[in-house]
Parts: sequence; structure tokens; C-alpha cells
Amino acid sequence: MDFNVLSLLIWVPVAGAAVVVGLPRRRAELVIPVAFALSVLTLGLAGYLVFEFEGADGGFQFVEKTAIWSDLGIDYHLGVDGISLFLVALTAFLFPIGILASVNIELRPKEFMAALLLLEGALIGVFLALDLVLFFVFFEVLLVPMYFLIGMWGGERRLDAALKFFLYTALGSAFLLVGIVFLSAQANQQLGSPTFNYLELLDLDISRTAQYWLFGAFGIAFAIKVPLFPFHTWLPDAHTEAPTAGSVILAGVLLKMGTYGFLRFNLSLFPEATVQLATFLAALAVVGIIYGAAVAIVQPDLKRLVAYSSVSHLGFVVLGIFALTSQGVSGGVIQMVNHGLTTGALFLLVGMIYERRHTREISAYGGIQKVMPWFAGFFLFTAFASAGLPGLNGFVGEFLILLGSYSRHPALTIIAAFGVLLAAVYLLWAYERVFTGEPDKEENKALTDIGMREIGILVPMVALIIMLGIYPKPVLDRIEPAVERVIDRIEQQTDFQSPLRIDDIALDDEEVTP
Amino acid sequence: MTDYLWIVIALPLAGAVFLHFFGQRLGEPWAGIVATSTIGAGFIYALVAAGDFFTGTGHGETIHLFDWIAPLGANAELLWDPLSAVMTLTVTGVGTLIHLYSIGYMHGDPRYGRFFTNLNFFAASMLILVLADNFGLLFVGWELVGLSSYLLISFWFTKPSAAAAGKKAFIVNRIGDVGFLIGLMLILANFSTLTYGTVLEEPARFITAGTATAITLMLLLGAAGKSAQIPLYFWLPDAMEGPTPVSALIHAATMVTAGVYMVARAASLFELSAFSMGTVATIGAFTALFAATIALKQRDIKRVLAFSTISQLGYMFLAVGTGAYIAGIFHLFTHAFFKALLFLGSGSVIHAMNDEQDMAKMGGLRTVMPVTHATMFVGWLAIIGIPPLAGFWSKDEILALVFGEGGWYGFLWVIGLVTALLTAVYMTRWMQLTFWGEARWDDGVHPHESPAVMTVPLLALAAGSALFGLINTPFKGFFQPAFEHFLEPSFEAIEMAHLPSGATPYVLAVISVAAAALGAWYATRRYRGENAFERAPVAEGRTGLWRWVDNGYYVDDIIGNLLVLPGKLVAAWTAFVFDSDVIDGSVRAVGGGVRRIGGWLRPLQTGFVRNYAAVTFAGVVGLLVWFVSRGVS
Amino acid sequence: MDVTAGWYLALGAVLFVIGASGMLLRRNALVMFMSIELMLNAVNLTFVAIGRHTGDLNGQVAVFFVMVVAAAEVVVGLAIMIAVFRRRSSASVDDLAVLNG
Amino acid sequence: MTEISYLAIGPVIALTLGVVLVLLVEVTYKPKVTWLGAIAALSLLAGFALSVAQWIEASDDPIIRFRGMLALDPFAAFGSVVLTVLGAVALLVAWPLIVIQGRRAAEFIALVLLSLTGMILMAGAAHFIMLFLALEVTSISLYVLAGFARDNADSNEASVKYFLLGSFASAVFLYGVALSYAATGSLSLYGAAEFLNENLLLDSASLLAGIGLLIVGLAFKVSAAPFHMWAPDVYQGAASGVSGFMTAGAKVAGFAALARVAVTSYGPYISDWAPAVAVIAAISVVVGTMLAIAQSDIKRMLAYSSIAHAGFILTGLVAGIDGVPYVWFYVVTYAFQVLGAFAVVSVVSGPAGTRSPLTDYAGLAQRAPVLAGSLALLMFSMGGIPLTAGFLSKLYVFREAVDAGYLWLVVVGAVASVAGLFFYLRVIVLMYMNPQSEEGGVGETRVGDPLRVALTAVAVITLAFGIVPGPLLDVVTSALPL
Repeated sequence: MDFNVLSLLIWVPVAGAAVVVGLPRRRAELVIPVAFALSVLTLGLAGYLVFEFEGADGGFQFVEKTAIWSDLGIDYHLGVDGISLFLVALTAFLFPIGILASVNIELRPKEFMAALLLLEGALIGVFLALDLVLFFVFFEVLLVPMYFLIGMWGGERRLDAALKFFLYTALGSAFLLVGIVFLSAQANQQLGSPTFNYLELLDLDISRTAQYWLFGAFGIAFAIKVPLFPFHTWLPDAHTEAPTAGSVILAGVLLKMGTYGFLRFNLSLFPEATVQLATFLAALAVVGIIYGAAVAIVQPDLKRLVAYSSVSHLGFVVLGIFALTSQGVSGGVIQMVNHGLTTGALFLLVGMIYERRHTREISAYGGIQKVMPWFAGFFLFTAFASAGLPGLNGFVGEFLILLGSYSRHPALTIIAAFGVLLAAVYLLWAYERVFTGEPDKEENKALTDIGMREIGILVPMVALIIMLGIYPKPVLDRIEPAVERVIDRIEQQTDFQSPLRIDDIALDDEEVTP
Repeated sequence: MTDYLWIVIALPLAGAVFLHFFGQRLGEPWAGIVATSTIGAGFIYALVAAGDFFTGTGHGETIHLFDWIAPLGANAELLWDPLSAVMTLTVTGVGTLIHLYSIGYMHGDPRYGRFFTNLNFFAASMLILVLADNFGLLFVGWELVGLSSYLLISFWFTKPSAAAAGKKAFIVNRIGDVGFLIGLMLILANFSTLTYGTVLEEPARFITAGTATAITLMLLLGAAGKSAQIPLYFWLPDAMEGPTPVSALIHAATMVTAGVYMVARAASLFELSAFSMGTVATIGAFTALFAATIALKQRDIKRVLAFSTISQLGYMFLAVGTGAYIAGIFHLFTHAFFKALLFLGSGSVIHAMNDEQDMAKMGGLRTVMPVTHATMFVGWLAIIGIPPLAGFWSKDEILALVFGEGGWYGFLWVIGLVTALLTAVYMTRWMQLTFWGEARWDDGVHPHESPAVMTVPLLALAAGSALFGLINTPFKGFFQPAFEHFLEPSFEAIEMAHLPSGATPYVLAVISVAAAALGAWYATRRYRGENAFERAPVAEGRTGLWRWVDNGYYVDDIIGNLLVLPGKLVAAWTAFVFDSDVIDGSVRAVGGGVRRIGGWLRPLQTGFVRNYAAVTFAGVVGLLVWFVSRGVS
Repeated sequence: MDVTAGWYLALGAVLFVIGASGMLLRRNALVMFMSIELMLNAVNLTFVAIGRHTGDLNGQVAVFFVMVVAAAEVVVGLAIMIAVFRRRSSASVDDLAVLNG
Repeated sequence: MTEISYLAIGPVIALTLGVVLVLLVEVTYKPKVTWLGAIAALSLLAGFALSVAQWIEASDDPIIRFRGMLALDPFAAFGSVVLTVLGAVALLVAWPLIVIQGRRAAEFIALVLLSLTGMILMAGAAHFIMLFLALEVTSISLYVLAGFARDNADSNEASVKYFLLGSFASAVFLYGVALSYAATGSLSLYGAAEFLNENLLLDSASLLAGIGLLIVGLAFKVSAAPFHMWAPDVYQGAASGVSGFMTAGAKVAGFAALARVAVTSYGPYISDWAPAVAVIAAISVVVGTMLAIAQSDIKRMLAYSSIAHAGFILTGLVAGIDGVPYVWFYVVTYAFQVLGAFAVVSVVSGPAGTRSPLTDYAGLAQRAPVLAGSLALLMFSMGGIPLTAGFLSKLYVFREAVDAGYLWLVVVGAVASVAGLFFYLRVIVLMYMNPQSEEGGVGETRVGDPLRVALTAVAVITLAFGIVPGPLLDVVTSALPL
């Protein structure tokens, strides 16, 4: 390590935001290129991180630690492991795309790009922070740019949506903050010195009851972020009203903070409570899977449909995490990335058609496959990826999750399996109504197919979707060790034994000679 | 040789990718030629690779390509054994002919290139399915063929009915796939891996009969979806919305047989549970009968064949459910030929009649389309089971083996026999209404024989339908059951059904041939003359029953009104009442409540100094009470 | 009977409460202000009593400061009220309720 | 005679001189108002310098001077440092108001300086009588400032209310002093502490009653519920240019006094008063937030939010001496934030105005980016969004309260702070996202240089201490009473 790549990942975009704001008013044409270049630079850093990452090591790497607010033992403490690695990569990947997707913003493009870059820095910070207060700071502060993104550049009902988004999530964070403070008070008593250091807090021994309360405090915050049924109603509004880039980031990365939080903090810090409550959360997740899908089926608004599909998909992630089996959790992690790609792509597509017709009503369309074959192709492809078609990324995650969860939550997992069916229902039905048949409306006949820029935006996502679907090995290999550590820890701390472990799977490639 | 087996998959896949980008630009006929040659090359390669099996010296082997989802033991590994060889050869062989035929059939279609893209993609997916070495990869092929079938059924997407049919096909298949998925969950939970090597070799090591029943029934659900068996058969008739070659390749010859293949492949699992076997056989038998009855009154030239396909698939399920795996696969093999032949023939007819599909407007085509008619004649004999054509050998072997099992299977044999009779009836009716009798063409329709590129495949398939039965006759010498010997290695560990001893097989053969002949004779007489196409097979009067048959027993309506509609209503209620009013409502209520409380408190701030002082004083008193009480105690 | 400090304290308390209640009940600004003066003097009485009781001078001294402050308050207070009632006839503070809620 | 320490009263002398000079110069020369400003600035500068000197001196050996009247300790020194700076910024904010006062400008400046003197003494008083005097000096000048706009009905009403209720509270406070005097036999804060440390009271009723009344008196000054009723009316009725100073100054001085009394004199009885303080804190937070949500005038909204913040600061006080540094941190940063917020108000609704409906702020972002930006920052900070001082303040006081075992209070505070976001965000919505931002919004937007300086200072403080609180924390952790 010759340079602090993690810090750069966080601060390059943040500094970038400052740069963008600092650009002279008359050189407005520079804004987008500069912002794009900076986000690409960040992506490059992320790429460096992925390639330098030591796959076999399940611990934290590239760790940076300097005491900042020392009086309370708050450190500037960063580190990356297999769980956060690809979330960081995903974030860095989605932002250049988001920027490219919003080149047509007329209202204050400068501020828009600055907000995006700030958001990127904060998001990456969330995934890298190893100090609870630092985590909370990033977790909370990114509400601000997101709030402005929705509130200033959103749709008709943007104000309510923005306010709802901010307050709802802030409410969760309030409990998270109390939990964090309480945890550090515990540390103060047990370790003699106050600390918010994740790694040190792991050594605390917390009474069972305290674990329940803390699990609850952290859990509410994350459950709202995920969002887990029944805390999901902020999501359709926010997703629907946000500008395209906003929705992409919101669905692609922001939601993952919740699942990531569950995995990083609840599972490791409160293993006892985790084991006890796993079934409950898995149940909520499954409700979310079916519920989100069912609601998505009848949505008249294309963007809302995709938003509710997120509820369903994130349910899979949570189910996998609380399966507490290495397959399930790894599936959950990789599914976070998958969902980021597929749903991100879906929002991009919806945004493209919205730019042309300025309506998201499904009923307003029909038969546009004839006038927009390329667009239709991309949409269908993404829809199938989202529906978990084998050979595409979505399948790998869902397959791991379902098969990994069954041995711990049989009944729930069987119900969850029907989510796969419903996904096909709402996506194909929507596709049928929007794309097939003869284009009857004049506006639809006049539509123009997507151009090179838009295809250029989509192709990288498609490429990744296929890559992750056919050859997920490099990703899985890096996720596994970190996940193993989490599970090991739970097993050490509690009497829980994971029903399915990689190591006792007989991977025999012997020939079948019947 | 087998090390490069992946080429068989890679060729059509590469073809698909290439055509996806250049197909449209390539245009006619080159796109078709490229597609055909890729799969044809695949066929040849497979033929060579299977060489050892022909000589009987070959043994199954696994080819590891790369890790896919290692934690589940689901890697990109191919299994090359006689069973997968047969399937590969069928898929590529019949596939090649149908590709060739399509070159002509799709002539003039604006999305000519796209069609061959999808066709090639389907071939690749199907090959993944049959060559997979673990249930994971099998499931990949399983779903991908579903996808390509979706794409091809709704190929003419501007036709709403076609789009709807494609969606229906995919979703119904997904229902089965959910079952399949649950089966895989059970497998992983019990075997900790999905590789055939562990799961299929003496599964008794890991699981009890009960677990086996659970697993196999779940897999069966998947198979029923893919192979259009009761209760998930009803997508297949609609699938006829697709171009005819698609119906021939996907919905007759290959994809729909995936279920049969899967059951045969997982034989060792099914063997563990007599109940599952019985279920498979029973479902098969009843589907065969049920579909056959519906076929009796269809007017659409292709829908007849669709129901006939369902019925024939029923035979195959009956076979594998009886333990007659090889017979089942054999019927799969022969059926691939004669059913593809019949479909392509009907395609040729539709082509000639300017896309007319109603048999009411056909008839008397024998004269104008001699080649087509000749080949159809062969196909007809083959399917109704007239010796020595292919259908006879395969179907009768099945019936004989079922009979041999006795007991409940005896009853299933009766059903099978009745179905054979009905098959003869509806297929004869089909021939009668299409090719024989007087012409009922619309004005301006001038039927003509199809071009060579279409008739050549017909002839080839006809030859296959005529001859390939001979490779598996129960006799000695030249007529030894070569097919059986070929497949045996794949089923060594399995205890198979046996032919009844002595002369019984021959007696049974005579009976079923008699049944077929009877049916054919009856149908030729009943469907001669005026308005034959409206006639019910047996005397009028009990029209009530026939209205039921006409409408396929109203299954679609029942499903539509009892499942889909309520489902949509529930979803709508959840979305627009529960979600928006109850859940979001409570959220909004909290927000609004907070504001309202503020509103309630405001009037307390009266603005009168006295009140302010009073509140302050109240606070004073409160504090004093607290402190003094602390102090006194 | 001899009058102990307790009596004075009690009297102080009573006066204080009377003043306070005057504050709560009366509407005339001047009267309210007078009741505040009453409260202050109740406190003075208490101070003196305690000082006398403990023989500590501080108590007595405090009273002078309180008186001075009270005087200052009177000055400012009356000034403010004049400023108000130049524009108003009545001296009732209930008229001063424009700011509320 | 070591009991005399001119350093201990240095800042007070400086400011008082300033007052006298301003008035004399005014009557003799009738100079341009700028000159008066210069004098005030000089005296504040001197006061600041002397306070710093106090700090340096006292941090080595804190002592009590003037026969137990004044403490010369880091606590007092820090208090006067903060207050002098606060006063300077406040004068900058109020400058437009001062200018339009014409010949009355001198009085205004004098009153501000005078109230500052009182506040500084409140922070340093070591004797109850001293404290009472300081309290009154502060309050009386604030009464007048509240009603300074004589011909404005709102101002009249405000000052009358403030005056009556304030005197009422002073009386209560004084009675508390008397009772505590009765129990401890000493009027010196430290004397009382000594007594309580040495003897165990058999019947602590009168003492505790005294403590209770003392708390009331000071809680009134910092406008903690239920002793807050006057605050909204007064802060609204006072001219926008000065309400900020009234809020901020009263908070700093009041909490300084409260903290010193609570932890020095009655430290031994923390188990008795801490619960009461906790309850007051909870009530303040809830009432302040709830009522702030219901406001449509930003001045009242800020007033109520200041009540809620008083509650948050009290949350830190329940931890006793451990909490004092964080009480300092919170009150100092908050004082500047609220000052800044009112500064923006004083521009939008005019320095002498008393009403400031939220609708004036619609689309402010287009019309006055600087104002909107600073107000947005302050709103986020008051709402407790990270990377602002507001967040860290809350974090610190919450942590102290949890350590002291007041988890319930922290939960209440945390939830309330979210509810609080509702109205802070509403201001931002109006300024930035208002649909009809182009037309709507009538507020004034010209920002004078003094104000620009003040706003910059406030913004810097809010952000700097929100990101690198270290320096300030080092100071406050040592700014403890003797």
C-alpha cells in the first residue's frame, strides 16, 4: 500500500463536488465532463481496490486509522472486506452511469452534479467506515444530497416524497444513534475507555436483554433503509419522484446500506439476539418478497412497479442474510450487487422512455417494441435479469439465497420461492402492455429509438449482468471468506450451528459411471 | 474428443450471438444458412463423439469447464453418457432439419434474422439442459429453453394473442419451475450438493423414501410444467401462436420432452419412491387420454397436433413412471420425428393456404400438394401406430411394459389403449379434413406445393418416422433392440420394467394395432362428406358433453376466473387499499398526528400574562412537591 | 408566647404566596407589579429572619441589595408601562395578547 | 490586599467603561453612529483580551476574589470570552437596526454592553447575592431591549410580558436563595458546598425546596419548559435585529450560572436535582418541538426550537460535573447558530420588524443564495445533521446522559430531534424547492457588510466545530468551575 486508496475513494468525489461548484458560471459546459471524469477516476480507484484485494483473506484490508474526535474514542477508521468490497465497486460503477444519464438536466446542473458526487463520497464512506460514529455520520449526512436530489429535481409530488424520505430514514437513524451511544457507554464500562471502534466493540460481552434492545435499535434503522415490510412506504414515493440518476442510486446503492448494516453490525455485534430473531426477520423478509411482488403486479405506474420490485428483491437479500448459512449470506451479498445492477438498469430504461413521453403510466404505452426495438431488447433483457433468469446475475444470488436458506427456514423459503414466479408475472405483464401489440397512439408511433449515448450507458451494465451470471466465481471467492468469518463468530458466540457449511459439502467431480 | 464437447453448445450459441448482431443485415437466406450450419455441425460433432457408445465401448464421463456456483456444487460441468448422447443427437438432428425448413418457411419475414437468432439460442439452451452434469446447470437450460420458447411464441409480437401466449407459456412454466426449485432446495439440504455424481449414485445413502417422495414430486411438478402434463398442460395449445417450425422444434420434438428426460435422468431418485413413480405414470396416462379427447374436436390444424403432442407426452410419462425408461426415451425419439414431421407438414399446408389454419377451409389438398401429402401419410401411420412404422414400436413397447407391471398399471394400460384408439380417430380426422375429401378453400386461395428447402426436411423426417422404429424391435439378429443396448449403460443401476413373458407382447401388439385400425376406419367413414369438420366423433345429441370438449373442458376459463382474476383482485386490494391506506396511512397518521398535537398545544399559549404566570407557577409547585417529598422521606 | 424565627418564615411564605397569587389573578399591570414587590419583600423578611436567627450579617445585608434592585426594577418597569399606556387607555395586560400561539 | 483582583473584573470594567463612554460621547459630541460602534468594538476587544488573560491566569490557579463574591476560574474566564465574542457578533448583526435608531443608537449599544456585563458576571458569580445582581443587570437591560422599538405594539407587549414574568421569576429565584441560605447558613456558593460536604442534613426539605426554586429561576432565564411561556412572545416581539442576541446571551449566561450552582453548591445532592432537571429537559424538548412544528412564523419557530434546545442542553447537565464541558460545547455552538438564524431573519423581515412569516422565504435560494445557504446550514445544524456542530453537541450530551443512566431521556431527545427536523426542513423546502419560488417570497434580501461578516463567522463556527471539534473540546473540558 503506497497510498490510502480508501480515503481517496471517499474524498475524491467529495473534493470533486467542491471543484464542480467552484467552476466559473460562464464555463457551464464544463460541469458534466468534469463531474464525469471525477466519477470515472473514483471508479478507477475502485477497480484498483478490487484487483489489489487479497481474496483469501476474510479480514479487513487497506485499514486506515487515525483518531479524530479522540475525547470520545471516535476514530477515522476505514477498512474493506469481502462484504463491503463489491458494494464499494458497485457504488463507484453506478455513479458515472448516473451522471451520463442526467446530461439533459436543465435546472442548476452544477448543483445537481455536486450533490451526486457528495452522495457518492458519503455512500462509499458508509461501506468503508469501521467506526460506528463515522458510519453514522456518513449514513446520516448522505440524506442531505439525496434530499436535495429528490426535492429539487424530482417529479410533481417531489416535496412530500423528499420530506417523507428524509424524516422516515432519520427516525430510524435516531434509534441507531441511541444504540451506538449506548454501546459506547457499555464499552466505557467494560474496556475502561470510551470507543466506537467496530473491531473493539466486537469484544464486548453484552447481556442477552441488552442485545435484544440494541438489535432492535440498529434493526429499525436498517429495516427502514432496506426497506423491510412494513417500513417500505417511503420507497415507492422516493423512487418514483426522484430524477433518474436519483432513483438509480437510491435503488442501486442506498437500500444496500440497510442490508449491509444488518450484516455488518447486527450479525456480528449481537449474535445472540441475531440467532433468536433470525426467523422473525426472515419472516418479515418473505412477507416483503410476496407483498412487494403482489403490489408491483397491479401498479399502473412503471416506475412504481420497479420500486415495489425492489421491496421484493431486497426481501431476498434479507432472507439470505438471516439464513445464517454461508450460502445464504454470500447469496445475500452478491444479490445486493445484482439488484444494484438490474434495478439500476431498469430505472435508467424507465427514465429514457420518460424523457421521451413524459409519462410513466403503463396504459399510455403499447406496441412500442415496433418503434423502439433496441430499447425493447434492453428492457426485456433487464426484466429477465431481474426475474432471476439463469445465466444472468439475478439468478446466482436468488439461487444461493433460496437453496442456502431452506435448511434453516424451510417453510419461509418455500413461500419465498414463489416470489420468483411473481417476478416473472409483473415484469412480463408490464412488458406485454408496454411493448407488444401494434402501436396505436400517435405519440407512441412518433417515438425514436435510444441513441448511442443511451446504449453506451446500458452496455456496461448488460456486460456486468452477463458476466456475474455466467462467471460469478471471482466475486464469490472474495465474498466467501468474509462471510465465513461472520458465521464462525456467531457459532463461537452462541450455541448456534449453521446447518450448511461450505467445508462439509462434498464437491466430488468424480465421473458418473453407472 | 469429448474434451471439446462444449463445442456442441458453443456452436449454436455463437451462431445466436453472431446473428443477434448481424442476422438482420445478413438477411435471407444467409442468416438461415448460418444458423442451420452451426447446429448441423453440432450434430456431426455429437455423432462422432458418441462413436464409442455405438460400439458399446463408451462410458459416461464428466467434462469440467469452469466453476459456476461452487458453493452449491453447481458448476459448468457436462455429462456425456448414452442418455445425453441420444438427447443431443435428437435435438441437433431434428433441429437441423427444422432449421433448414425454416429457411423457406420464414421467407419474407421482416425479422428473418432475429428468428434464427432465437432458434439457435434455443438449440444452445436445450443442449445445456441435456448435457448438464448437475441439477443447477440443468435448471439453467431448463429456464433458458423457457425463455427462448417465450421469445419464439411471441415472435410476432404485434399480434396481441401471440404476445399473451408467450407470456402464458413462460409463467406457467415458471409455476413448474418453482416446484423444481423447491426440489433443488430439498436436494441441497440432504445431499449438500447438486452434482449428479453425488445425488444420483445410490441416493439411498442420504435420504429416506419419504424425502425421496418429496423431492421427486417437486421435480415432477417442474416436469409437468415443461412437458405440458396435467395440471400444467394448458399453455401448450396457445403456444401454437408461434411460427410453425417453432411448434415443431420446441413444442413437439425437443423442449417439451425435457420433463421426460429429467425423470429418466433422475431415475435413481424416482425409483426410491413407488408413490412418485405411480404418480408419474398416472398423470401421464390421464393426460394422454384427456388431451386426446380434446383433440377430437379441434378445427385448427395446429391445435390438433398440439393436443396430440400433450397426449403423446403422456405416453412418455406413463413409460418412465412405469420404470420403462428406455421405452420412454425411445418414444421420445420416434415422436420427435413423426411429430416434427406432422407439424412441418401442417406448416407447409398453412403456407400453401396463405396462413389459413382452419381445417374447415381445407380438404382435398392431396392433389395439389403431393409431396406434403405423401409425407403426412407416413406421419399419420406412424403416430397411430401401424407397423412397421416408428410409432408402433415405441408406443407398443410402452403399452406392453405397462401391462406387464399389472395391478394399477393394468388400468393405466386400458387408458393407454383407449388413447391409442382416440389417437387414430383424431389423426385420421385430421388427414381426412386436410388432405382428402372435397376442397373447401376460400376464393383466391391457390394452394401449391412448397419449395424444396421445405419438402426435403419433410422427406427426411418421413424416412426417420418410417424406419427408426426398427432400431429397437424386440427381435433377435438384425432387428435386435440396438437402441436399448445403446442406452443400457445409463440405467445399469436402475431396476427396469420387463416385458411380459411368452406370447403376451404379441397379443398386446395385435390388440393395439386393431384398436388403431378400428379408429382409423371409423374416422374415415365419419368424416367424409358435407360439414364433416363440425361433426362430433360419435352420434350427435349429447351435445352438452361435446360443448365441453369443444372448449377444452373450459379449463382456461376456470383458471382465468378462479385463479388469475381473484389473484389480480387480491393484488389490487393489497396495493390500493392495504398498502396505501393502512400501512402508508398509518405512517402519514404519525406524521400528521405530530403536527396536530402541536396544533392542540398552541391555544395553551394564550398570550395572557396571567396564564403564563400560572403555568410557570404550576411548574414551581411541581418542582417543590418533588423536592420536598425527596427531602422529607 | 415568644415569637420564634419560624413565625417570621411562615409569614414570609404566606406573603410570598399572596404575591404570587396576585400575579396569577390580577389583570392590571401595576397591581401585578405590586404583587411582585410583595413577593420580593416576603423574601426580604425571610432573609432578615434567618439572618437574625443564625446571627449572620449576610442575611441583613442581602436585603439592601434586594431593595436596590427592586427600586431599579420599578424605574424600568414603570418606564416600560408608560411606553405602553401612552398608546392605550386601560392598564389591563389582557389587552396585550396580540402575540400568542 | 489579595482579595481585590482587577483581572477578575477586567472584562466587566472594560464593558462598563464602554457603556459610560458611549453615553457620554453621545451627549457631548452627537457623533456619527459609526464612532459609537467603534467605541463599543474597542471595549468588547478589551473585554475579550482581558477574558483571555483571565483564562491564562486562572487555568493555573483558579481562585475566588472579593471575599467570595467573584470566581476567577477557567469557567468564568471561558464564559466571558464567549460572551464578548457573542456580543461583538451580535452588534454586527444588529448594526442595521442600530443605524436606523438615529439618536437612540447610543442607548441601544449601551444596553447591549450592559446586559453583556451582567451575563459575564452571571458566569463568574461565586455568591448568591452577586448572582442575583448579575441576573437583574442582565434581565433589566434585556427588558428594555425587548421593547426598544417604543412605537411598535408588538415590542411593547413583548417587553411588558418579559418584564412582569421576569421579575416574577427573579422573586422566585430569590426566595430559593433565602431557603437555601436557611438550610446552609451561607449565601456563598462555595460556602454552601462546604457546609453540605461537612454536615449531613437531617431534614433537607427546606434546602431542596430552595434548590428547586433556584432551578426555576435559572430555567426561566434559559426558557426551559414549563418556564418558557414568555419566550416565544418576547423573541417575536423584540426587533428581529436583537432577538438573536437576547436568545443567545440569555442561554449562555443562564446555563453558566445554572451549571455552576448545580455542580458546585449542590453537587452532593445531584441524585435529588438531576431527575428533576431530566424531567424539565424532557418537557422542554417535547413542548418546544411540538409547538415549533405548528408555527407559521419563523421567529416563533426559532423561539420554540430554542426551548427544545434548552432541553437538549439540560440533558447534558444531568450528568453533573462530567456533563459541564459538553453543556458548554452545546450552548456555545448553539448560541452562535441561533444568532445567525435571527440575523438572516433580520434581513428578510427587516431589522426592526417583529413578524417574519415563513412565506417570505419562498424561493430565497434564487434571490439571496448567501442568506439561503447560511440559513440552510444552520437549520441542518440545529436539526443535528452530522458534520455540523449541532450533531456533535447532541452526540456528546446524549452520551453523557446515557453514562449517567438517563437512557429514557436520550430516547425522548433522539426521537424529538427527528420530529424537529420536520420544521427545519420545511424552511429549506421553502427556500430551495418551492414550486412557485419564482414569484412567491417578498422578503428583503440586501446583505450589508457587517452582517456578511457575522454570517460568515457563524457558518465557520458551525462547520468547523462540527468537523474538528477538538480545539473547542480541549478548551471546554478544562473550563470547569473551581
